Amino acid sequence: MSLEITEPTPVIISEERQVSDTRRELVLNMGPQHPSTHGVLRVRLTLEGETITGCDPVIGYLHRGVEKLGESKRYAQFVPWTDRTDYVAAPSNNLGYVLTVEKLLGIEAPERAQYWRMIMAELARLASHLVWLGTHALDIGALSMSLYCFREREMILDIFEKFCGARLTTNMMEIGGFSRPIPPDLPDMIRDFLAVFPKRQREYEDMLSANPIWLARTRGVGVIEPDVAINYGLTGACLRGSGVNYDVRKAQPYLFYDRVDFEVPLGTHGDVYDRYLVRMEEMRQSLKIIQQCLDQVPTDGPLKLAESNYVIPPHDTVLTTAEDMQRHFIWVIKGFSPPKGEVYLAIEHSKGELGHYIVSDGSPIPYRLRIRTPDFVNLQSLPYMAEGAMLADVVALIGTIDIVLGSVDR
Amino acid sequence: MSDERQIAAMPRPEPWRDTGYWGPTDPDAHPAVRAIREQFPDAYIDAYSFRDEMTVRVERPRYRDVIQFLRDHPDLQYTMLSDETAVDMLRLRDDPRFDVVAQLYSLRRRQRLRVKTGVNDGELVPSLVPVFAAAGWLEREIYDMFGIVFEGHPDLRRILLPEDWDEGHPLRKDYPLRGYREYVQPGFEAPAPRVRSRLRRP
Amino acid sequence: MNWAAFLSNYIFAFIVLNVMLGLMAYMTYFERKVLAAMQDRVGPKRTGPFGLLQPIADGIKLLAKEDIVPKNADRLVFLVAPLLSFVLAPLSAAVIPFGGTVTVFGQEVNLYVADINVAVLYVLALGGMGVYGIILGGYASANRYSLLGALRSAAQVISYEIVLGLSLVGVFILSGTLSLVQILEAQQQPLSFGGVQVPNWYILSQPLGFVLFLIAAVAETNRAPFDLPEAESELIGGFHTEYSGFRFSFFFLAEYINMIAVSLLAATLFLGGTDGPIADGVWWLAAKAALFLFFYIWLRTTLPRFRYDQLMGLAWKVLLPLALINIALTGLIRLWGLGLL
Amino acid sequence: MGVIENRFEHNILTTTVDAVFNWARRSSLWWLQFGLACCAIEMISAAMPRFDMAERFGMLYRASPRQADLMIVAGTVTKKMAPVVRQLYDQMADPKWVISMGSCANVGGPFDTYAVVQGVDQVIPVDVYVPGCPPLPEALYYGVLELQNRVIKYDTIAKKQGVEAAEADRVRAREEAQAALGVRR
Repeated sequence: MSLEITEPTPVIISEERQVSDTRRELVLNMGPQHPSTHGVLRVRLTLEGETITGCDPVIGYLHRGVEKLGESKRYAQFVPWTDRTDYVAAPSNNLGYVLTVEKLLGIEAPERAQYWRMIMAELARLASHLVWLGTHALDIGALSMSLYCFREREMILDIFEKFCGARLTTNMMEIGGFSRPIPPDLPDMIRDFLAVFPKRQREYEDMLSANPIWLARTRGVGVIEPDVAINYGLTGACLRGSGVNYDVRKAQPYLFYDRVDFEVPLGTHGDVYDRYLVRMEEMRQSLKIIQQCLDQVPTDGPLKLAESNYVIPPHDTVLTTAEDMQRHFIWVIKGFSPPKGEVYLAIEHSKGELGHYIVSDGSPIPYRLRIRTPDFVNLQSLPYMAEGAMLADVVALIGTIDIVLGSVDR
Repeated sequence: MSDERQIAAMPRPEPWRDTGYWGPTDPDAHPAVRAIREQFPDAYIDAYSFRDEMTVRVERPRYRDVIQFLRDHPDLQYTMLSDETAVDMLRLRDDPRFDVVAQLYSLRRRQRLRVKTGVNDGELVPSLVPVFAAAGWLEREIYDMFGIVFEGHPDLRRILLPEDWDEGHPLRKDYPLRGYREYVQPGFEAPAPRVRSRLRRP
Repeated sequence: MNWAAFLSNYIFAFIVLNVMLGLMAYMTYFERKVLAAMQDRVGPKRTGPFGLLQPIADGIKLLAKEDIVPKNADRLVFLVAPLLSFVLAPLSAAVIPFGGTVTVFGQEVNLYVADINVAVLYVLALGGMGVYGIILGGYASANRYSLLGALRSAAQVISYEIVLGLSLVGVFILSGTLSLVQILEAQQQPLSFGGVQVPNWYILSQPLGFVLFLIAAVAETNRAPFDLPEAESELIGGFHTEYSGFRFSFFFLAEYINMIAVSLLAATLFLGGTDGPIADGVWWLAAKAALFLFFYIWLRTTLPRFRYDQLMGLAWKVLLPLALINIALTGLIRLWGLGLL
Repeated sequence: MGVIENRFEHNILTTTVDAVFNWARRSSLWWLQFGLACCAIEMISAAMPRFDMAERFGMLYRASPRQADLMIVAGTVTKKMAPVVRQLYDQMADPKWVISMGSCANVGGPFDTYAVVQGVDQVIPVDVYVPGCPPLPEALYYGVLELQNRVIKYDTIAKKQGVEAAEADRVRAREEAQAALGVRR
């Protein structure tokens, strides 16, 4: 490649291409508005009959410049934007960002807050997996599945709403812990949910797991071998479906994931069906984690780091003590200045490894804020999986990668 | 799900202080840094750690070779490219302007390593696509956002912004947050250019 | 010629046509309500009492929508294709017997429009014709999704037409006729096994044929899980992607009329039609057809969708051999029963 | 408008006809299955069992823009997506309505960046704006009910000038609003 080319020349593919005397290829443009592209993904497919010979995902239809925005906002101000990068599992995104900043600052939230963060992150994983299951099944044609999944998801959203007042973009976590108290009846709400959900999940599995049509549509489709999956940088269920044991919660525990007992489900064939099984099992493990957290969490204690200058002082002491009032003033007006340096922290998001990479130049604004979203990297394997598949398989593949376009495009 | 493939959770380190999953904090004691210094004495610049994360800086021409070496080394096995991105160092130093940063992860040893290389505007960085397929889109994104050209990338074109985007590369520090102009609806007259707002810096 | 008989037939055909049109409008309402109930929802509720005016509102709205013809479309074919579908769909109701012959004002009136001696063939032929509307509409839209939908539809109908026809051969062997009226009469003589009266419905003597017919009929009418020509998650709208307004509603309604016609056919062929335990009559036919319609909706809400090659494989590798086995078995048993074997 | 376009002038008959048609239009607003960002999830939630907005009001979702009456722009409209949104709007058959759902679609929301169109009304005409980030499904309910109140007043005859006139009307209204509010930024 020569240096003169700074702008790419647009690739023009003619609509129909004569491959040989008897064969012609058809270019089918799927999206950006298409029922099964989960938002605004566009896939340019080259078809021969119904068989796919070429697949080129075109993303960026939801590129909103979140990273650039992060480089213009103070550390604590940026949390609401993390909600909106991956909006189906907003608390997980909060958690990833907040933990990274805490690592940069060298602080750690109190024990009680850590447990509640785990509970909220696992609930977010459940909510995200429910959206995945619903849309994935809807793409393959199981119409009612999506409605059932969203029905159960409402219970999780109720818990979020009870806790922080928002259903979807929760903005629930803060640097140093939580700013809101835990409502007294929240544990009971979560316990109710834990009691109801396993039964409902068995119903889903009754509908799908042994359904011959579902098996025919998912088994042996989109096979990705373990070494190829690693080479593509896949994480989350896409990687574990191929049998590679990599879960950030086990490999590099953050919060208190080393204190709870859970298993990492692994697939064997690396096809759509195995990834489906892995995610279903992950939901069960999430319930297990939530149950243990609820048993272990201290019933009272601080929810936020009190002493640190990096954390906004609690509301009651701001109004009564001069020191906290001054700290509050400075925190609000100037923000805080972390040490110079750079950190990368990965957490296990519902879709895979969510990494935040922050470069700090010592000012209250991140010098560089990079969000490594799992689905951006995972989506890259779509052409590999789709090669030689049928047109109908593409929707199954898009579903199995479990993308959220806000997270892919940022 | 088979049980024999389960792994035990790694013990959790003290917060950001202990030698945790990033390996030893001393550059001389870190096996990867030692291996790079032995194998590539000319390419190695320096290594430093912050919050027990090890960062190695290497010369640009050997960037790919170092990473391939790290991947194939039987003791290191940094087999996964977690992330590749760039940082515009415009306000922090003069030369080189950009840092290209690769975050490597060893599935076997459960350790991370960050490899950095500097590049100026107009220089070529060896692409990581021959080593890691994951680098394909990540490098396209870097090209899109920073304008860094990768040598040996099979399909280097814009990925997030429209293919006919002509306003430059938005994640550069001299690019205003709001861009240079409003959206122009095709077929309508061009609107007035946006007020160039200076980035708010302290 | 008996003008009174002709007129009465004509009036009856008119009634059947209008009842069919009204039914299919309320079929959409029925489907939406059943779907809603199965999915824990409410369904149409705000338009009229219990949402009963919903189909009417939909119809009027579609009538008042803009009628778009795409620029690259084959204009004439594009305009005609939905009409073709729509006109052919209710015709198969003409041979469905809604009962025997009754006397009204001293005039004998047949409760069927026509008694054709090849009635079943006629219905199958209409099904084959109906797909032309889909193929032409998909081809004329100049849209790749439509084209793919049309191609899928053509392949699907050809495959399942064969299964559909062959699954009925057992019935023909048992009844010895192709006329629906005579098939219905054949089912009205109960069999008695040692004093126990059993209705001679062909579902009892032809269970395999019935299952094959059911599957093939669902595929023939392009309903889930065989709704590949309009697979929403893959092809947006399939063949009707480019159709708007009333032309779209023609396709929409043709699909529902086909469903009703196939349900009536299934009820007549296999469930004894108007035959029932207490009082014979058209209500039995309606109840049995409603059962089939419910079954259609049930399938739609439960099952995932087949892939194209699996659909073809199912027809040619599974259903067709089964149908042939069924014919052979029925034939042998019939010969044995006649003492020829 | 199809069959009855440009056929009638104002009189008692056409007013009654309009009333019937508008009742039908209001009662069966089929919406385009089309989501952009976060708000799309809430829009889907609104159609799901707890809220069941769609079916209750007789709103079916259609995947093809040709058969849709209502477009709910749910989410951030980026500069890359804006031409597509416009194209989808143009593909819809008259009469058609637009609900702009959420702050991003209304004014750009929190994303005042280089890549985002600051309000979908720069691209297509909007009938009802639903505020919120994202709006609750109940808020979308309210927006749909407001839209129904507008649809019932829809005048077939007044709209007969066609698409160009509607477009000019939209531009004029927008300029007036801008003049009243002052320049953005």
